Amino acid sequence: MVTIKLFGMTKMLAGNQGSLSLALPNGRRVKDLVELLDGGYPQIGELIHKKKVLVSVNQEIAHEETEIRDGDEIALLPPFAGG
Amino acid sequence: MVTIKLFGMTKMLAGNQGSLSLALPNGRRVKDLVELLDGGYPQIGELIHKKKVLVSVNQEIAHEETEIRDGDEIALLPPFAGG
Amino acid sequence: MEPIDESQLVRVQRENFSIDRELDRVKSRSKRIGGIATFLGIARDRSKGRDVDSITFEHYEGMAEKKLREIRERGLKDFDILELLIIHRYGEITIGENIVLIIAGAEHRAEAFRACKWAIDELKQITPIWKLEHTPEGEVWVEEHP
Amino acid sequence: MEPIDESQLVRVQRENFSIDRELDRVKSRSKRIGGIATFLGIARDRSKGRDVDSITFEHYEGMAEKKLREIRERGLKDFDILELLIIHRYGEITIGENIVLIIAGAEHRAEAFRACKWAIDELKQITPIWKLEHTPEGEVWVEEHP
Repeated sequence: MVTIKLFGMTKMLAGNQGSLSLALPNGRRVKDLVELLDGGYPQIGELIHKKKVLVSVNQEIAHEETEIRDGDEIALLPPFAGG
Repeated sequence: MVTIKLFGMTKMLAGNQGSLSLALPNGRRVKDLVELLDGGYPQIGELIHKKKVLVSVNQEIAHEETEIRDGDEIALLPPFAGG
Repeated sequence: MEPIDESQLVRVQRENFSIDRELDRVKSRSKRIGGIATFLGIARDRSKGRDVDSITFEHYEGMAEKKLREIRERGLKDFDILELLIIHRYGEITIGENIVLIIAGAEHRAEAFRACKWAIDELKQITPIWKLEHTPEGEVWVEEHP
Repeated sequence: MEPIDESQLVRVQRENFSIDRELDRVKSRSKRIGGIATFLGIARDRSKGRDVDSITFEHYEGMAEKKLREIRERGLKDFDILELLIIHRYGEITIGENIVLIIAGAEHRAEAFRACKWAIDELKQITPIWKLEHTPEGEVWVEEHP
């Protein structure tokens, strides 16, 4: 299981949950996680494919091939709007 | 007679007077005033010729041909150093 | 350099801040500082043609602070400045209130301006902070960088 | 625009100023203000390789205020800003103290930065203010623009 932090519009699209818990069976790369999201949360998956939502692993922006290990801190980041 | 306000290094070069009173007999243009200063205060005159000191008439930068009338506010302005 | 708690120079906080107090913090870092450029972001009553009643900022706690620390460190390295302070607020902010403060202190003003402008541009690009605008028609998550 | 005494927006004064108070003055001019760029000039302890103990500013009363008003008016006309405040101090100023404050408030930050930077550059060029530096070796009238 991995826990994924949600913010802003991704939180809204997941029914206002602050985080998701997903079983990541094999592969354990960001692209595998995105495939799972495509199934359960297609709107979020689409935003990731369009690069509107970024995936972070341990507080750094990740790419498709970034590995995910137990205990990693994962988050889905909508477009930043600080300042 | 015209009264000329002095500031900074021009005040210092005139023996720390805050102003000068000079008789301007004829012509009554800035260049006539500068000629008078060349006689009485040659160091100030030189700074004016070198454009290091500017002459203002009624709070605007003047040029050689600017006319001077009774009651005009004249000043000798060393290089600005505000900010 | 006088001793100072460096964590005070980069903050994400709910409460408002005093610009005078933060300027004193920056000034206390070096007597060589001759020019200080500051950027203050304020909640506006209009955004892209919509009326706005108030704004709520959400941030990714931990990552937001980390990115702001990175901006401060890169700013100190890449510009000829003596200090760079960054504060961003979160939570609900009413119109006219302060949102973000950047202070860049340098010997000379040109570098202070350059670093300050760079820091706020960079903050908007890389800091995980989100803005929910409350308007008469409802709530909108703002996408500054579509 | 709320009513305000415009003479408060351009001042040459002996006393120090509070940046928070002056920012509030600018913010009160328009709820459209979203970005405020500020420049604060501070008395440094070194100048062109010399130690400096303190600084005395002298100004041409009347003309200095007139030139600062001109800068404010041209700034409001030439840049997309909502307010521009300019304060310069005179008299003796010790190291670390405030000398000059420029505040430019705009809807968007880029114009606030541009106007703020232009205003301090212009102030240095056209405002009749002079600086006497007190150093361990004596007093020097500074020539910023030889």
